[in-house]
This record gives sequence, C-alpha cells and structure tokens, in this order.
Amino acid sequence: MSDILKLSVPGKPEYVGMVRLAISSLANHAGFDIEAIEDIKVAVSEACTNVVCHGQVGFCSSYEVDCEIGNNKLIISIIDQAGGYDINNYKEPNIDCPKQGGLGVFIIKALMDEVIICSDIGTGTSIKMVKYCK
Amino acid sequence: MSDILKLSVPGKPEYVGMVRLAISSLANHAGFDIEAIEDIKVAVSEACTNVVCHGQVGFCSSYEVDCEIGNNKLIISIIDQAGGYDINNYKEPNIDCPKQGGLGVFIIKALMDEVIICSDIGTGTSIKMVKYCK
Amino acid sequence: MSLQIQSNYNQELNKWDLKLEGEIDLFTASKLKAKIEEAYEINQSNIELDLTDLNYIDSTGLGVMIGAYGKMKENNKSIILLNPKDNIKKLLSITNLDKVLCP
Amino acid sequence: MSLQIQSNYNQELNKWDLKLEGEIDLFTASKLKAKIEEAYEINQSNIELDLTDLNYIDSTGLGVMIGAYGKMKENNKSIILLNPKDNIKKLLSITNLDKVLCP
Ligand SMILES: Nc1ncnc2c1ncn2[C@@H]1O[C@H](COP(=O)(O)OP(=O)(O)O)[C@@H](O)[C@H]1O
Ligand SMILES: Nc1ncnc2c1ncn2[C@@H]1O[C@H](COP(=O)(O)OP(=O)(O)O)[C@@H](O)[C@H]1O
Repeated sequence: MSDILKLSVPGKPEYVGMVRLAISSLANHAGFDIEAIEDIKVAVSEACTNVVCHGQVGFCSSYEVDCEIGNNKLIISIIDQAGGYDINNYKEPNIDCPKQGGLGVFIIKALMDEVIICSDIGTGTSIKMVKYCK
Repeated sequence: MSDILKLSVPGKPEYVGMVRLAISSLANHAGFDIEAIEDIKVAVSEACTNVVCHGQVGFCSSYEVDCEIGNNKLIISIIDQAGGYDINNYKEPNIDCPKQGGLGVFIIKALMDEVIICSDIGTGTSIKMVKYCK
Repeated sequence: MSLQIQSNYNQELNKWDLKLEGEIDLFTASKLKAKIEEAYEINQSNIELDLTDLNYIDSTGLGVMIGAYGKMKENNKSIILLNPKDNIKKLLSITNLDKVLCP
Repeated sequence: MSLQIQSNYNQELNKWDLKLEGEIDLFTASKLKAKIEEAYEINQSNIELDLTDLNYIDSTGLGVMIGAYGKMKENNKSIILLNPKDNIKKLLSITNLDKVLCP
C-alpha cells in the first residue's frame, strides 16, 4: 500500500524552497537516485512557481501538494484554487529562440515520466506528475 | 497576517525526518537563529515520534502538523487520531536517575516557550507549541 | 535555501566575475537580477557567472539569465556560465540554453 | 537524513571507537543500538562515541545511549560521548545526561 503525504502551502515565493526540501527528502526515502531526486525537485518547484506567479490577482491563499509514495513510483499533484487558465492556449516554447519565460511546463514534461494538467477557468489548476524509480 | 502551513504525514518513522527538514526551513524563513531552529526541530521531532511510537496498535494513518508563521513567533500543532492517553498519569522524568524513555515531553517543554497538550482517550492527542523569535 | 553572490570586476580582462552560491528559485531570482543589473550599470562589460557552488536553478533563474543575455547582446556583450553542476547542466541542455549561455 | 557509523576496536587501549555521522532519530536509532550491541558482543570493553560529525539527536537516540550505559555499567564498563556539537550539548545538559555520558 502506498503512503500519502499532503502539504498545504501559502501561495508565496518564500515557501517554494520548503516544498522542494520536503519533496527531496521523500524522494530520497522512496529510493530515487540523485539525478531523479533533482528532476523531481525542479518539476515540483516549477509547478509551485506557476501557482504563485500566475494565480489570479490577489491570490495568496494556499495550494496543495499531494504525494503518493508507491512501489517504485512517486506521484505528486499540485492543486490550486488560483483561477485556472486555458490549457488550449498553451504553446511549447521554441527552444531554438530563447526567450524569458514560458519554460516551466516544458521543463516539467521533460523531467517527469507522466504529466497530466487539468485547469478549470474561474476555479483552479491541478498538475499531476509521476516519476518511476529505476 | 500570519501564514498557515499544514502537513499531513503518515504515522511512520521514515517521515519524521522530512517533517524536521520542512520545519527547519520554515523557522529559518521566519527569522529564528540557529539555536532556536535546532530547538524547534527537536521539539517537533519529539512530538512526531510520540505519535508514531505511542499510537494505538495498528495506527499507521496520518497525523497533522500545522504551522502558523506569525509576527515574531511560530506556533506548531501536532494533531493525531492515534488513540490518546491519560495526561494526568504523566510523570516528569527524574533526571538525576537516567532511564531509557520518558524524556520526550520533558525535552519539548524545555525547548519551547509555551506547550499545551490535550489528549482525548479513545480519540487522539494534540500538542501545541509556541516559540518566540528574539 | 538562499543565494549568495560575490561580484568582482576584473580590470585586466575587462569583465565581471559573479560567483553564485546556493539556490536560485522564485524567491532568490530577483537578487540575481538586481546584481547583474547593478554590475552592468557600473561597467558595461562581459559577465561570467561562476556556478561551481550553485546547487539549484529552475526556470525563474534561467529566465533572468536569458533576459540579461538578450539585453547584453544588443550591446555586443556576452554573459556566460562556468562550471555548472550536473543537475544544472541537464536543465541547460533540455532547454537548449547551453548553446547560447555556455559557448 | 541518515546515520553512518564507523566502528574501530583499539587493541592498545582496549576500547571501541564508534564514529557517528548524520542524524539519530526514531528512524535511525535502531542502527545505533545494533552497532553498539554488535561491538559489545565482540569485545566487552569500554566504548567511545565520537560525535564530531553528528548533526542531530533526539530522545530516541539518547534512550539508546542510556540503555547501553545501564547494561555496560553492570559489567563495570563505560560508554562516553566525545565532541558533541552545541545543539547536542544543549540536549545533554537539559536532560542531565552529560553527568553520566560526558565525564
Ligand atoms: N497554476 C497555474 N495557474 C494559472 N495559470 C497557469 C498555471 N500554470 C501555468 N499557467 C499558465 O501557463 C503558462 C505557461 O506556463 P509555463 O510553461 O510554466 O511558463 P511561465 O510560467 O514561464 O509563463 C503561464 O504563462 C500561465 O499563463
Ligand atoms: N501522541 C501520543 N499518543 C499517545 N500517547 C502519547 C502521545 N504522546 C505522549 N504519549 C504518552 O505519554 C508518555 C510520555 O511521553 P514522552 O515524555 O515523550 O516519553 P516517551 O515517549 O519516551 O515514553 C508516553 O510514554 C505515552 O504513554
């Protein structure tokens, strides 16, 4: 049976580092190697950063980070009530033409094995990512 | 206004270290000095250890760690549904006659500025501790 | 969980050496941005960021570097990264930023 | 978040040197207990725990040390702690354990 761990975090920049620390401790106990732990840290950070940066004006309440530590995999969901966005408008960055911003989701998808994003305009966003332990 | 952060943690030994890490990151951002951060880490660890060790047989569901990061103080509550105990039976350890066990609550009270324990037999325990930032 | 930056202007080679230590994320990225801008205002010269002791970066930090790269390129100046750790190398490679920032 | 233990038997002085590195908490305390018991079974001699690189301990770890102290005292052997860091010193002093474990 898998263990479930949940964090409820204020939507402020200063707490993203704490989430990263907590998640890296989890990933370490779950048996991931250093490279995978770093991947997970970055992916989770990117998702938290998106909540904090793109949450609707005045959003500073809390978002949730849910972790399921399973057999050979870690499933992490970051769930916010920060207003959501239209995922159909999302465009992959053109990485041959570097520009500031627009890399977060691209990096998450590159580092994690599975990524599912759901967003409900007017409500919020949830991003679920899975990393398998090799 | 104070920030509220919550963790929901499986009642297993391997997650106590993660709680410690998360809390020390919080305390650091809240402006506590190294000695106070260490005090808070130990106190929180002792409380988590008590949940994991003294929870009723078969207890392995989750407990909550709630943190309120206020102006110049950190309030941390560890709340479990692990069966509770009779706090009237609690006896301070005789520290002139060292014996194994019985030091946890004593250490928490020595390290934190305020400690309030409530326990409801058949239900669970909550321990609230406050540390002021000097 | 913090970022330290040591900046030194190298008169001889006419360039800035910025040594980064710690982590660059949403919380610390503004510090990097401010330091780069401050340096560039004092001396409009090339900038080298020494990443030997930088343990973590994410898109927020990379964004600051791309931003600086863009502005400096307009004036024919360069910003380059030295000695990134493996985890940071990986991110630079995924995003193709190594092409422009680590020549 | 882990505990490393290096054990060395010093023939000359007829004692065990155990060097602890990392953290002792509920999760790692059983490792310390096992190592102390293992050493003591091989050679019933005094034990010195070098805490120079131990960053953290709480009542679970202290409990293991008190337990070992009690058993060894029955056989007129001692277990002592060397070079505890400030945070650990504080705990030893609060609990009065410095009196018996750090003579
Ligand atoms: N949790 C979120 N809430 C609201 N909007 C979001 C969220 N996550 C992503 N977005 C939207 O998706 C876009 C792409 O995100 P991303 O790839 O991380 O790049 P960046 O954050 O640099 O813009 C963002 O610009 C934003 O409009
Ligand atoms: N969260 C809890 N749930 C159930 N019992 C508890 C809890 N916390 C403390 N106790 C009880 O209080 C006693 C004293 O705790 P403590 O001072 O930490 O010493 P120790 O844990 O070493 O016994 C424990 O032995 C236990 O019976």
